[in-house]
Amino acid sequence: MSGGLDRRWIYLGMMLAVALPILWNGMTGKTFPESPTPPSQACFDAIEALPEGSRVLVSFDYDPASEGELAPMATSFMRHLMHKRLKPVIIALWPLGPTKGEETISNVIKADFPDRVSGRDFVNLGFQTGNEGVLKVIGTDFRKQFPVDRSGMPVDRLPIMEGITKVGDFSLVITISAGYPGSKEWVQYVSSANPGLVLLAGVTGVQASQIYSYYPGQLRGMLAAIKGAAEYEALVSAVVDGDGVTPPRYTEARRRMAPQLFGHLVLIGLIVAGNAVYFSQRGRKAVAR
Amino acid sequence: MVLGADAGFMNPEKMLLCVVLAATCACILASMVAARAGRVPKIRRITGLEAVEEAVGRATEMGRPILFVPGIQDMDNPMTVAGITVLSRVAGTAARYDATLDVPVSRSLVMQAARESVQAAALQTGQPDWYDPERIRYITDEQFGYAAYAAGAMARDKPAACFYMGCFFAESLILAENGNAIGAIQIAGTAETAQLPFFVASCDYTLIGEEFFAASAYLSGAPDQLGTLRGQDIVKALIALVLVFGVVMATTDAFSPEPASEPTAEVAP
Amino acid sequence: MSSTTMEPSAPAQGKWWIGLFLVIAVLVAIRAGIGEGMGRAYVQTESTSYAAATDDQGRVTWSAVADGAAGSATIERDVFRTAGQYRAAEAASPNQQAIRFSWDRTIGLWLAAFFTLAVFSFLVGDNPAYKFTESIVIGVSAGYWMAVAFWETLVPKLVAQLAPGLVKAWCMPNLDAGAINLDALIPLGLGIMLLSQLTPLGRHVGRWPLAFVIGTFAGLKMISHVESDIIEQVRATMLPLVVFGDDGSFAAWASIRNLLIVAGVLCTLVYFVFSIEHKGPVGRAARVGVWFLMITFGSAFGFTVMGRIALLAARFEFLFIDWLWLIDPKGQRTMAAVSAAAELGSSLLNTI
Amino acid sequence: MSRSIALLICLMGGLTMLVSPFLPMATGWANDVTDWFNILAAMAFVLGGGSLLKVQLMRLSARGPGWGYSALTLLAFIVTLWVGLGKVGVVADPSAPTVAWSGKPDDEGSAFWWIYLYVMTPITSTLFAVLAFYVASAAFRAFRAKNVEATLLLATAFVILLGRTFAGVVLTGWLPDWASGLRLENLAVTIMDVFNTAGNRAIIIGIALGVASTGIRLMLGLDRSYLGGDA
Repeated sequence: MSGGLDRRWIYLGMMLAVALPILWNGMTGKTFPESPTPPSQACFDAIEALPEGSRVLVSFDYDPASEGELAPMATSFMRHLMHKRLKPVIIALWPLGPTKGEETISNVIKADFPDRVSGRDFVNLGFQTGNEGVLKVIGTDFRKQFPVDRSGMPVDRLPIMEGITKVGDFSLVITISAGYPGSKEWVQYVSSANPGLVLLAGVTGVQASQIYSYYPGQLRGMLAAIKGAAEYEALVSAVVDGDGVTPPRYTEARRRMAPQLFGHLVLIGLIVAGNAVYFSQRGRKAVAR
Repeated sequence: MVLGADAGFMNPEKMLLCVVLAATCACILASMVAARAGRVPKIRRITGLEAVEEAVGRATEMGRPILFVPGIQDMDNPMTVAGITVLSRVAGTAARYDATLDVPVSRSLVMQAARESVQAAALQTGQPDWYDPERIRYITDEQFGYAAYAAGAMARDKPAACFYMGCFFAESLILAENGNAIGAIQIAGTAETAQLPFFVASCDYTLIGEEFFAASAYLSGAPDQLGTLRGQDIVKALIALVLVFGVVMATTDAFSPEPASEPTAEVAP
Repeated sequence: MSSTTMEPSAPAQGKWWIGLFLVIAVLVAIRAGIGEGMGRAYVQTESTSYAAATDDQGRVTWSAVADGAAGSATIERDVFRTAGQYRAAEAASPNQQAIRFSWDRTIGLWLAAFFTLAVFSFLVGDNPAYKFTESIVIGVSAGYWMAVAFWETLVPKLVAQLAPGLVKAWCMPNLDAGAINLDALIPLGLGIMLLSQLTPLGRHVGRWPLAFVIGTFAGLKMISHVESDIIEQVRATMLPLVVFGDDGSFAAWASIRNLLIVAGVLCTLVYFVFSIEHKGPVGRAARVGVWFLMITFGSAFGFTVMGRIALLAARFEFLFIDWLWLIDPKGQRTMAAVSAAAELGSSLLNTI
Repeated sequence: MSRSIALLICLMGGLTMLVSPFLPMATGWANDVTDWFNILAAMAFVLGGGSLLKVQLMRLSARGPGWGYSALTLLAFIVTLWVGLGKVGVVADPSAPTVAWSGKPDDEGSAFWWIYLYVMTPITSTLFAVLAFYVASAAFRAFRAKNVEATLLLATAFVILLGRTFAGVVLTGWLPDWASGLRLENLAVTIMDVFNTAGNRAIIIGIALGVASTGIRLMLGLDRSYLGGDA
């Protein structure tokens, strides 16, 4: 029933479909245009609607394994927040999340917004163990879970944290998540308990289909997989750069859409070919009978 | 809704939780008691579970091992526990056939539980010598380290039957595709919805969500365990009733002239 | 489903593999000889001095001060620099020592590239390079998670609760060394019971911690599932089947959408019914439920593909950008030779 | 005897957790239990590590085929554990520069960090990436229109695959505004929004029931295979 095709040919086709567009892209720097779908537009609008100086909780719930999809989202979120002069407070439910947060800070804030000061305009509070347990506690007492920032400075002495005692005190919460604990837990334990709180999520493709059932109720907006990241990145570029040139580090998601397109086309071709083989074999059997 | 944030029965949300929890437990317990008293429900066929015997038998005939993967999460996950209970049934069958059963695990506590359960199954079947603790061994906690091992082991040992019962993430397809490449019979069961499509595409049989949790009760054949399955069905019927009632209420609400006083869950304020 | 048995390659398997590895090695050697070469890592040593200050609550905090200030402690660490930064520094002052070539990180980079290719090679078939990689990753990751569990869980949650003063002085200087927390004796006791089975006496006691874990988490998960899954999901599905727009007009699509969701949830629930044979009306509803399940699985599959391709793209980017230095989309290297080739390539592509 | 005590522990633990949301005094019990579990799991590493050492040493001493790979695994395990526990190459944390052990074990520049970055990350993320190939071969083999169910599965995957890239815009972008709902990218959103939501909700509700029922079976000791065989 395999149609006599060695699966290694399939692998080769997929490899070329992904590798060649990357090389093409790297040489020409071209990307495809993006038109935003409602969940991505909703993310953009939710951040646009905040007044300057609002504090935003950003949770980095992923590790290097999912960086390909999620790091461009983190970069775009951070760039948008900085452009709007909002103040991100970074936490993580994954042990390697704080490192990813630090990378985003140095790629975006230190590179393009050097006037922003840690502790006043942004802060990285690091990781806490306990998965959804952490979320339950910050619902009532944020400082109990995150008493110090990553360098050991007590939160009580950080201007950015003034007046923040629980998660409901933030104007907006963003989770960038790769699995458990992640968006689902944020919805279950934070969004449900704080009806007025606006929650945005950036999720991997695997999670997207599950998380969709929470949008637009408990989740105000979501970026689904690299496509969502590319759409949002385009929206942010349009508002930050206008007609000017976007620096290459802010086109990462859109660059990844080219291998995506050809990978999908290979898959579609394979499904069509598989069915062609199937029907031709079935036809032959019918004749034989 | 945060546990303990506003404890006590005064809170309407807690009240609701308490009622639903009590009703669920009551239905399941009542059906269990009824089944013990002789009213054993007839359970519909679950094809994936009927195939367990066939798969084990085939492995024995071919003289190849059986691979059982109880997921990659720890014992705090209900799917892992369900996987271990299925393991004890599979081990019982394997002991009867005297087939080789390999259980690589990715958590130390799971190794502990799996050893206990396989040993118990061997004793029950009257084959205590069949049990070999070294066949149930710890590999690594790392998801893809474990997958690397499983893929390599499948290519070398060529198991004839593969069971994937527990909580799986991205490694599901690595396991299932490599199992498919060596032509093994594959039976999967998980409640991790994101991985179900891959098992459905690559395995011969897949237990979907609730079916997976029902597996050990189904395989045990014990009346009281089968009774709990009927209890689940009764709760499902109640849920459907409440749902229909809620839909009717919401629909009549839509016809009322003034806008609803509080936004429904689906409408962003 | 069908099974495609992939027959092992011909008997001359070993030779075939050696040939493939040789071809790859030659290609890499050629690449390394062209232009600016490939796969080098650079570092710069950052040195920061810290001075202590005591606040009114008696807590000591360290903050960065000018180098070599009296009573300060200095921390030196190596941080990454790009090839472009190295080249710029060399251009400014030849033979500078600030940004330098790093042997250990360069070896690491090449090792990472080897492992990446070795894992890909398993797609062609099992081979020595994959076996090597597999043995390494099993050992490394087991050791890694054990060490992480020690530093992230055992030290802060167990040892620091029972001996806070000791831990504060040893490795957690920011710990609030208050009273001893005796609650931590419970997990310690459970752990000792678990490990007691290594001794002949503990055969039976070793089961109690498992029973504790399984019992408590059965209760905990029951609550969280009933609360967030049954109650919340049912509530979210109580939708009006007739929807009117803001202006009072009948919204047909929104009504159909709600109807489909409600019907879909009900039919799929019927599929999961165990104690009734799927025949007659129940069978028909269950069949519709299966259709909904299939659409759900199809969409989940389609979405997951996106993620997997993105990950594959990221691995190729590692090989092309960080190791082979073929392309430079982020502008980390400013290399005359390769960028000239890239420009030529792009102008060619543009004409097509 | 030992089994009866174990069953009692299981039942009491479960009941306590079941009532804990309704007791004011029980605030935080769920977190405590989770912490205890993590500690227990960390201590259980002794068992897992012991099993790993034993299996690999047995292979090594038997000198069967592939014993060299066992030696490699052992070496990798011991070296990683040693540099991780010993914080080899870790510099002090800036918040306490005088406390030598204050740095994090995976700080940039440490040996543990090097192993993580250059050995573990490339292998694990490449294995993750290899899924792109497996997805392709699985789709080729399994997505065949054999019956209504299989056709729905493959048609949905088809629409999502097209609708989530530029191809969707190219293929159906010409549709007029009144038919914009049929554009592939919007069709993809509709599938997610309606069918996927409905299917997932039912699965989730079913799973919750399965968890509840399994929980009851475990607490009552109907399912006690994990407790082993002998009395």
